[in-house]
Amino acid sequence: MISKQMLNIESHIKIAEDTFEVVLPLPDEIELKPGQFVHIALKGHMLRRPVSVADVDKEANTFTIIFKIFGEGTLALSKYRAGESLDVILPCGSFYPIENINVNHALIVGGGIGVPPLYYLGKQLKEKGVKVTSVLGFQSGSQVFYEDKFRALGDTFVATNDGSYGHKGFVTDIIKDLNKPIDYYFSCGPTPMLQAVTKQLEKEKGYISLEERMGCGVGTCYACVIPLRENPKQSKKICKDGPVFYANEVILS
Amino acid sequence: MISKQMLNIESHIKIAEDTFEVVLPLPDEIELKPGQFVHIALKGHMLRRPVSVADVDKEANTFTIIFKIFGEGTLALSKYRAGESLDVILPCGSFYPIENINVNHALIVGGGIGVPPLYYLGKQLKEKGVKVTSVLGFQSGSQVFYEDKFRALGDTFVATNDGSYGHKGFVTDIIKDLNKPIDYYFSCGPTPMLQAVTKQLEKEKGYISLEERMGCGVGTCYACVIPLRENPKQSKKICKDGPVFYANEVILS
Amino acid sequence: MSLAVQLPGLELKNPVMPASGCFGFGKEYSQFYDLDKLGAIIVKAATGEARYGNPTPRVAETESGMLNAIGLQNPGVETIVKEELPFLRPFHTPVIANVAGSTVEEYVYVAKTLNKSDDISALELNISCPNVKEGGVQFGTDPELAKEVTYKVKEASDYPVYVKLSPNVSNITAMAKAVADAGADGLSMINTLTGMQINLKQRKPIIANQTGGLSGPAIKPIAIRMIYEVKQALDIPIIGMGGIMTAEDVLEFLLAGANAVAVGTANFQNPLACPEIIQQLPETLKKYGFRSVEEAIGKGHEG
Amino acid sequence: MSLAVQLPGLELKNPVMPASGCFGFGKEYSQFYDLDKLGAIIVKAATGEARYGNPTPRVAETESGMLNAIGLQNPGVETIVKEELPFLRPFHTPVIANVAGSTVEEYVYVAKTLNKSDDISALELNISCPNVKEGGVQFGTDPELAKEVTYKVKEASDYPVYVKLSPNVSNITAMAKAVADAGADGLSMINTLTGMQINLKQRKPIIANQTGGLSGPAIKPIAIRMIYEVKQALDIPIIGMGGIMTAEDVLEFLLAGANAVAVGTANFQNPLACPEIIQQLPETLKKYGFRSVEEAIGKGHEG
Ligand SMILES: Cc1cc2nc3c(=O)[nH]c(=O)nc-3n(C[C@H](O)[C@H](O)[C@H](O)COP(=O)(O)OP(=O)(O)OC[C@H]3O[C@@H](n4cnc5c(N)ncnc54)[C@H](O)[C@@H]3O)c2cc1C
Ligand SMILES: Cc1cc2nc3c(=O)[nH]c(=O)nc-3n(C[C@H](O)[C@H](O)[C@H](O)COP(=O)(O)OP(=O)(O)OC[C@H]3O[C@@H](n4cnc5c(N)ncnc54)[C@H](O)[C@@H]3O)c2cc1C
Ligand SMILES: Cc1cc2nc3c(=O)[nH]c(=O)nc-3n(C[C@H](O)[C@H](O)[C@H](O)COP(=O)(O)O)c2cc1C
Ligand SMILES: Cc1cc2nc3c(=O)[nH]c(=O)nc-3n(C[C@H](O)[C@H](O)[C@H](O)COP(=O)(O)O)c2cc1C
Ligand code: FES
Ligand code: FES
Repeated sequence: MISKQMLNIESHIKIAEDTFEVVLPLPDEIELKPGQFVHIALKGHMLRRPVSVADVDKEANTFTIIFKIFGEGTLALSKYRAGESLDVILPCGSFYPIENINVNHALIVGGGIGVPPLYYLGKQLKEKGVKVTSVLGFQSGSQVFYEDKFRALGDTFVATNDGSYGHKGFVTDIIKDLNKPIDYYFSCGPTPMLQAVTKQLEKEKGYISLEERMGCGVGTCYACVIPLRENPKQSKKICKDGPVFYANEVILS
Repeated sequence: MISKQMLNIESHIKIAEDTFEVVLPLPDEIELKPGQFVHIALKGHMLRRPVSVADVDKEANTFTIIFKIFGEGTLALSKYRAGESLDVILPCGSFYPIENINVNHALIVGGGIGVPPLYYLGKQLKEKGVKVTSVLGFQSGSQVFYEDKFRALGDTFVATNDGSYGHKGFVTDIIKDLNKPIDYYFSCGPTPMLQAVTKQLEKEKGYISLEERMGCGVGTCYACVIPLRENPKQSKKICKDGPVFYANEVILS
Repeated sequence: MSLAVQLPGLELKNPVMPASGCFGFGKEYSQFYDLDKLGAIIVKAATGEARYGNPTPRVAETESGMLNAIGLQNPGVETIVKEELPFLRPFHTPVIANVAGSTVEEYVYVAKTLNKSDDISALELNISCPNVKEGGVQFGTDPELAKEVTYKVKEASDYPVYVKLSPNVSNITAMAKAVADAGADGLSMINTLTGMQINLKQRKPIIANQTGGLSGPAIKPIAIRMIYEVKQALDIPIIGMGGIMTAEDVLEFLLAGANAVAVGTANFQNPLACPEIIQQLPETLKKYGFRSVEEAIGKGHEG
Repeated sequence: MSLAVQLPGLELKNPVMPASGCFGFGKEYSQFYDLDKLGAIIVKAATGEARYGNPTPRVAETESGMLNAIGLQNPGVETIVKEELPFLRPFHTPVIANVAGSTVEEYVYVAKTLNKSDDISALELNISCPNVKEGGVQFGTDPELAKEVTYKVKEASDYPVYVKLSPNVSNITAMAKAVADAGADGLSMINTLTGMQINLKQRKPIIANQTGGLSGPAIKPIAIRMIYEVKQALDIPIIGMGGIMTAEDVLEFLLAGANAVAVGTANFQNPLACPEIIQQLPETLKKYGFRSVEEAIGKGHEG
């Protein structure tokens, strides 16, 4: 059940250039699934900021978010400290439907701040016995995070735009050379990356996770719609029907 | 010379109901005289808040302000803590011209948050060898502050509106029964009190200190004018020509 | 303390309702609290046919406000009547339908279709949406057109009609008079002010539609002024809105002359905004010396 | 990096100037910094005779903004020419005089009197002050009146005339066209939006004049939108203003189409606002890929 909660920050650390990992308590009776996001209020800001769930620790009863400073809101979020409380709506949106699909070898493709939700996804896939191959793209080496954690899930390849770490280039350059049979891909990242990936893998089954500027974050305001491939006059709401969509369901633009 | 300074709060304590005393460092080369005020910026507020100088400690190189929670801005100010820094314009406005007048026995009449500037005034008067009698009015006993400090300057009478402390009634009730010859009075407080006091003491020489909602606080915006008795079509600026005026110079309304 | 207010066609247990476009058709926020708590519910705009609305991005954040250019996206009045309104039936809270259109005929069609529904108690006639090329804003800035569309919709509907005015005018009283003359049962004010924000990196307006409607606390002083002016000139019930975040804001609107209020943008920041404001209201009224909501209405005009 | 901009009658070393009414006649802020740093200075409004202005309170604080109803208090144009403007003579910063009035004759008289002064470089024709019963706002909302007063003042003055537009209109482009047709050398936009705040304790408007002009960051999206629209329709220099607090705000106005900007309310919060913004400007321009101020003007229209 979706609700608004005040959560005391358990830890708040920098994990890469401009990139922070925040651990929050998981409220009772709240279940967070891979692909879902939380919607965070920030003092002095009218609108909340959506941030994906990057991990859940069922033992410790906590969950993790990872964000990068992009503008005023994420800058404000970077200044919170452990012990302070955060006003969060959760859980928001749809999730990767891994319980309903049959998958043996999953390809994970993440770009920048699209990487975090895929970590939680990968972890759950691995727990289900799925083979996981991850391809992660970042702008440069200083921004790479969670590489080791992904390696613990399976083969992991990192690309950076400027070549300062891993392969120089895009995730698609790596995917091109991957000669492995996969049965599903899961991708999250900037729209141009998603366009390239869905094109490249158009014969495969896949799920993608999208971003859009949001008002309510819960489905009331129609701010975050995306047109459907089947009928571009119809749309779905990224905050409620998404952020996870079947790859060819929507028109990326 | 007026300037804008960032000052680190040295202490911030509650001294009466909703009333706080804040000690700030006195910047080099700034002189603060009794009657002057400082203009304080508060995060999240467009306009600054004017607060009088309540005391100056030349040894410690600090000055004191005293304020009462009235609305959002003073509420915000009450939440600052020692060590935090405050954005202050100072010194602002005119001062009690005690260096240019000949005074033997001064009557000080303060009401509520009009009391603070009169303490610094009284202290300087006493240093100059002037006899000081103080009449202080408050809403109720829980709001009384600095009584002892005023007693150290001379005879001091306290009135409260609700009679919960000192004389029940108004400062004018006390002044009525004061059978002492004074040569100047100095008053600061809510406008109705100033009207009553200036009327009651209209045969005496006196100075009063006024309040008005301010924009700039430095004399550019014409927000804070008060009409002159001599010619009500003319006005002076409370922030720059005031807040201290010769009692009969202005029209109180 | 009585929070009840009576308006044409509306018996409100309290004066607070979500504003059109900021509450969908009620489903989502019903997950957060019992909609019975609300004084009323104004649902999202209905047009004759389904509309896709504007391209995204559709919202942006501003200082103490936001811009939106949704573009009246909605599934069309037929679908709303059939599939959306019935959800609100079990609640003991009157529903106000928001009527939009590009032509007088479309407005009339929407009103007529809504007339068939028993799930609503009143219409809010939206002649003030700034976000669609042909979305009614011309009706909201020209008194003659406003009069005409109000008259025709009144004729077509058995429900009381609250006309929602645009603040993007020089003379709000003239607009209010025009629609009152045409038979409006009440006014709803204000809609958003047209604004823009430019993305410095992309060097173009953030909102794909270029301009969007400014809402939130930034516009509250404009809303208060307009309601005050209209109240001074006219005797007609007003549902006030524009930047309400707290119970004190509600009281300010009541003093200005609003008989009830709607809360828009605040819902996005705090999904519990409406019930929290309603809960605070008795205490706030008491603090400022009022014994009921009715007592506060228009009291800012006597000082 | 070049911050210089050229406008009719104005060679500005940088595009940032204090806005009229928010800087007096320069004396006070000259205690805080060297006025030579400013691109120009727009001084307080001048009317034919001295005016007392409105009763107090004249200002109130709002969310991300403020209301003011000063009511054009000023010592009259003769005194301004004789006693105020000479103070600014030693500075190497062009001065723009703000011309106000209740009648066309008064505007013309003020313009003629200012014509005798050598201490100014341009006029800003204020047809948009919302705070005086007969203070020019009718000139600012009626294109025909705006045209007439602009034409007459142009005739009376040898200085370039920037007409300051009111945002309290439905169609800002029509107003801009009207004054451009009448010979305006440039536009200055926007003045304040009419607003109100009610004191809950006193149950009456805080501002003694009841309504006041809303300024500050709250109105920035409206200013940006209006400048963008006018720039799209007309080729005339624009001095942009409304809520500027930072160098990024300045860039947003330049992208929208302003050739220079004025900073008003920000001076009250930070007396060093103008010089600090000017100092930040080169870095900000660079950050967003511009090599000069001129290069950024109107660039928000190409995306
Ligand atoms: C479902 C979803 C999940 C996300 N998960 C993450 C995550 O795990 N880690 C992370 O770093 N970022 C994530 N983002 C992006 C993140 O929401 C934006 O970076 C953030 O909103 C930017 O806010 P700002 O105030 O820093 O930027 P500003 O540009 O100052 O923000 C202005 C406005 O634009 C909105 N906005 C700007 N960029 C975006 C964007 N890309 N997506 C949505 N709204 C935007 C803001 O929310 C705000 O309303 C996610 C976005 C969505 C929609
Ligand atoms: C020269 C001068 C000296 C002052 N000295 C003191 C002092 O030593 N101690 C003290 O407690 N108070 C003093 N005041 C009053 C103090 O400035 C106000 O109580 C304070 O501004 C209220 O702000 P707020 O945000 O709490 O109230 P709000 O009502 O929320 O403020 C809204 C706006 O109104 C203005 N405002 C409200 N009341 C007043 C007022 N009485 N005078 C001026 N502006 C007001 C605020 O500055 C703000 O701009 C002084 C005022 C002046 C003019
Ligand atoms: C995202 C959004 C969508 C809106 N959609 C509508 C609408 O469909 N019909 C309408 O009459 N008003 C619409 N409005 C205007 C609001 O109902 C309200 O008049 C305005 O936002 C001012 O109130 P606020 O400041 O509390 O948001 C919308 C506002 C927002 C923010
Ligand atoms: C206190 C105050 C006084 C003003 N006086 C004038 C004036 O005399 N003439 C004028 O043209 N504009 C006047 N204005 C309007 C400003 O010049 C400016 O157009 C407006 O405030 C928007 O800019 P800002 O948001 O940066 O303040 C005044 C504004 C304020 C806040
Ligand atoms: S953000 Fe409101 S519907 Fe998605
Ligand atoms: S507050 Fe601006 S002149 Fe006094």
